[in-house]
Amino acid sequence: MDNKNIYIPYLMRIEKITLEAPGVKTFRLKFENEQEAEAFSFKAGQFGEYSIVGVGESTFCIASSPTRKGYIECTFRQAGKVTSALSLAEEGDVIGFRGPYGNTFPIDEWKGKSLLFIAGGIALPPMRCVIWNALDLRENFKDITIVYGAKSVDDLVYKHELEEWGKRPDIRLVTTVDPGGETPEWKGEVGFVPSVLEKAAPSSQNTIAIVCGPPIMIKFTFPVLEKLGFTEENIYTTLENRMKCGFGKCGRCNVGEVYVCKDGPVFSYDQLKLLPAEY
Amino acid sequence: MMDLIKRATELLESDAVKVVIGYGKGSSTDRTRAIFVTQVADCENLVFNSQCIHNLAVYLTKAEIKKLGKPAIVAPVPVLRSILQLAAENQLTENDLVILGVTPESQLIEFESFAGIETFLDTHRIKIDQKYQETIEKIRSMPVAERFAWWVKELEPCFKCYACRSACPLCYCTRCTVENNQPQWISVASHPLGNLEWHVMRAMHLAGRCTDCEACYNACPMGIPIHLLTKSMLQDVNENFGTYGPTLKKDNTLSSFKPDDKESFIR
Amino acid sequence: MQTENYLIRKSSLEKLFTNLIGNGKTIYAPKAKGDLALFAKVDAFEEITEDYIVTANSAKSLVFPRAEKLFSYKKSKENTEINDAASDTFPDVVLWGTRPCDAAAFIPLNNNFNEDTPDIIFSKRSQKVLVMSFSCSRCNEYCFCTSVNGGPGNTTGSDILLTKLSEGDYLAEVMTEKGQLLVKENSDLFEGAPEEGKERNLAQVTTRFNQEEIQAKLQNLFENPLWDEQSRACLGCGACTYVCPVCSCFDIQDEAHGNKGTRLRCWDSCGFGLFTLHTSGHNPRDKQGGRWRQRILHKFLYLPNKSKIAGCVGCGRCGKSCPADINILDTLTALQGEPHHG
Amino acid sequence: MSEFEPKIIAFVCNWCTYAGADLTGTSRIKYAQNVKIIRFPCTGRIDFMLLLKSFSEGADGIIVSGCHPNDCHYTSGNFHARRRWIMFRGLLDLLGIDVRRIQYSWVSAAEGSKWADVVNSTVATIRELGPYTDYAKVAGYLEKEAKL
Repeated sequence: MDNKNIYIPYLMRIEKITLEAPGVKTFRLKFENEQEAEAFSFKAGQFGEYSIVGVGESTFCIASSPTRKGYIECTFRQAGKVTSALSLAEEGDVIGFRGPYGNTFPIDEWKGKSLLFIAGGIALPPMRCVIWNALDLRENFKDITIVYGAKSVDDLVYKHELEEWGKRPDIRLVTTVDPGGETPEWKGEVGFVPSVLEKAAPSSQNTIAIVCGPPIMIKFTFPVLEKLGFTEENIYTTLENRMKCGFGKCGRCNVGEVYVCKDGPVFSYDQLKLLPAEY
Repeated sequence: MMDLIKRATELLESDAVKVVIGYGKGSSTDRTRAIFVTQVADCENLVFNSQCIHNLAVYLTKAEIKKLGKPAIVAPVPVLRSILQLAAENQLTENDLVILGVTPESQLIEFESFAGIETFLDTHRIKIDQKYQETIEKIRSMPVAERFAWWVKELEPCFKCYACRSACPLCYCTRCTVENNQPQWISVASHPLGNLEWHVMRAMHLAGRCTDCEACYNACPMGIPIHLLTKSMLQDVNENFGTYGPTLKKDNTLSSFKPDDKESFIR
Repeated sequence: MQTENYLIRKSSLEKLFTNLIGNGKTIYAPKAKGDLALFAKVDAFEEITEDYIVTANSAKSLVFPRAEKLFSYKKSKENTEINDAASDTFPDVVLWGTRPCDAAAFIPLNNNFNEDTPDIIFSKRSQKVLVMSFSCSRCNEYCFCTSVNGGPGNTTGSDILLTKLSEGDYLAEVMTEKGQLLVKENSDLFEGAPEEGKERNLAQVTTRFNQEEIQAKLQNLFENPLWDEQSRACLGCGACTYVCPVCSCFDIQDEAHGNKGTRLRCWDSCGFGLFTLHTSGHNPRDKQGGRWRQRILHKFLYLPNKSKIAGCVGCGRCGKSCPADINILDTLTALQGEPHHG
Repeated sequence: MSEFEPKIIAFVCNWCTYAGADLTGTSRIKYAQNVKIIRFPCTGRIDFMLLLKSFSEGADGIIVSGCHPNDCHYTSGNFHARRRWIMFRGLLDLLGIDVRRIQYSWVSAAEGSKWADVVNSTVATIRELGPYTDYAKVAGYLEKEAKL
């Protein structure tokens, strides 16, 4: 390990591409090298550096569950140079991946509790990893509630999975779209995530809340959760600062003394409150 | 300079301006630095002497400085030139600025209008220093391969801190070409190619706009003679399109043309 | 290892230089350029200048180059072939004429690259660099090494430290095995230890602040008007960080030429507005004051909290090279006067 | 050793030179095959950085060509371009980037034979100058050694 160049990516072949929403794709990736596949493991919440050689690297989470072996998935929105190049990749192409990096959701500690997932827009992917992780170990948890919102019906990602989750009796799924984003067929809620959450009023009894979304959504969701009776240490979120290296060297993702890439990206709300307002 | 302090005091006291951008004492005896005086009591910190070489006009377009409110700016001739060029490029508004000009004789001369600066600068034309003219001449007389090698070597210490860009009053773009990566016009790396591309790009974007204040050269921590590039281009402007000086005519060299512009190399 | 002392004659330096070149070493040393001295590759002894307090650039690029290859690749539709730059041969370098501050900087640099996750390319480069420093007999108003646990004759980070004695010959202190090897290979040039000590031949560098006190004060100073005030004139360039011998933030960039190319590590600076800009447009450090705070806190709070060593060696380059004359000493001495919060 | 075949990139405007080059072909005028043509809406759109990029990607010579003055499809694009070229040429010359390797021309849609002539003479010039190794060396720097 010590003699390895930490910047060399694994080569991963794109096995499957799913178009999730306009500009949003999911890649299923398989290791080119079997030994690397064997040795690889990760936990819910971790992320990696995905790259196209000659273009560059981009940071996003691993969106598949660690309980699903043999592949990893990532979901990204085409936005900058690297994600634009990734968007052009086809099934069968080889891309680079470095990781896993960062800490994880303490899912083992949540045994016997209820879970409340709250996500907005393109922030469902980091949560999907935990959701599937929990669903694959369903018996370990009590109630599972998912509140997910996007700008419009079109922008909802993982539409098939949402449908599947919606049908399952052991999941309470609340989906919502921003006002104006609904279609005539839309059966879910219309409204912003925090207010929809407040209306849905899931119990905070023995429950962990996991929140992922744009900063503005998170900002308005925390007070709602507190109102619902969640204590700070039972609320988790992820920070998504700009990163380059993934292991605390390149110097840009820190929030005060904390490096999001190394000490994060998963933080409980009480940990977050101790950080300076620099994220 | 008592006049300056007196006038700055008046301006702040009467609330005519919120901040006076001027020069204050620097880190060492041979330096001055930009200071932003917002309190009457601090006006006495203003100084003016031969070490006041920073081009303060650079601050006029900075968002964080603009937030301080209406400024007065201490403006020796190079700063006046930059102000006029910025005005010609619609970056400044006359009423939003008080210009405390300083003549080469260190006399305070307040300008009511940009047109006033234009008239004043008519008698203070840009003149490329003889020694630089000679240096440029010397470089131009080298064989082409030698010239190239000379520049690659001169640009070698450049580590792309972009101090040249940051110190230039005319580099006010909020997002510079080097920061665009689709396409990546300029290599991010400060290797010979990246350096060459950067300095060509910088010089070209200043062609016909550069007022020869030398802020870029003064800012360069590695002492790279990048001002030779803009000076040489200034010579080219003068020779091809008539003597350059900032004007309100809005006829920047590269945003205007004459149907009978002369050249000798197009077939 | 116990420090060993030798004498090396002024007249022997050139011989040493020639021997090193003869042994295939690449020598980087201060070279005069106008009013400045720059660390650069030198091929002849005469190119080296002695007339400098600190060089304009630091010596960090020898272990952390401005742009360095992490790997190269060759790509086809079916295949991507990656060539690890860690298996390259790195040059055998003698860093001649670093100041003790520059040498000390290799410690926090190494911490950044090798704490937690070892960075093999950095290590391989470092192993091949021999640091032969020269003590300071002069200092200027920007110097403050003595405020950050350094000093004009400090040996930290150097393999060999030369101090010019009153007669013009040098005391050579050898601190490491690497240094010992150099002495062994050139044993005819090194004589028994001189009687004269180095102390009276060193510059007097005034202590400007107490680093521990600053560290304690910074603990609760995140929100403070001082950051905006001290950085108001900041132009947002990267000069301070690029001349800094400790600053080691970087960017990872790819360069492609056809189907071949390289992934590079390039210097980057916390002073740039784009440094922390998210793709969404959100920027956690959207003001220059916040970026200046990051620079100070990183050096004087985060690093000492983590590794006991400040991210500053007091070379004074940042202040000297700042185009807006923002001097880190002003901030630090102002902090010294700040009341202790919390 | 095989004879050096110059690699030449031509940046041409859509309305005049591109049509002119087309005419060269349809008129069956033979000319050197060393040129790769890149079509632009107007010479005014040809960024000077493209020229530098061509050299760094291995071009030995460059042709930039568009409508004659007063014939611009967009009225004044070529006038603006002309000023830019005057300035750019001066800068490159100062930097020692060999301006003989860049040929500017006005070739109208009717000047098929002039295009052949421009290409042939540029190829001849570049053939004489040889490959642009000076620039290639600078561009390929990292291939050899990362910069300190």
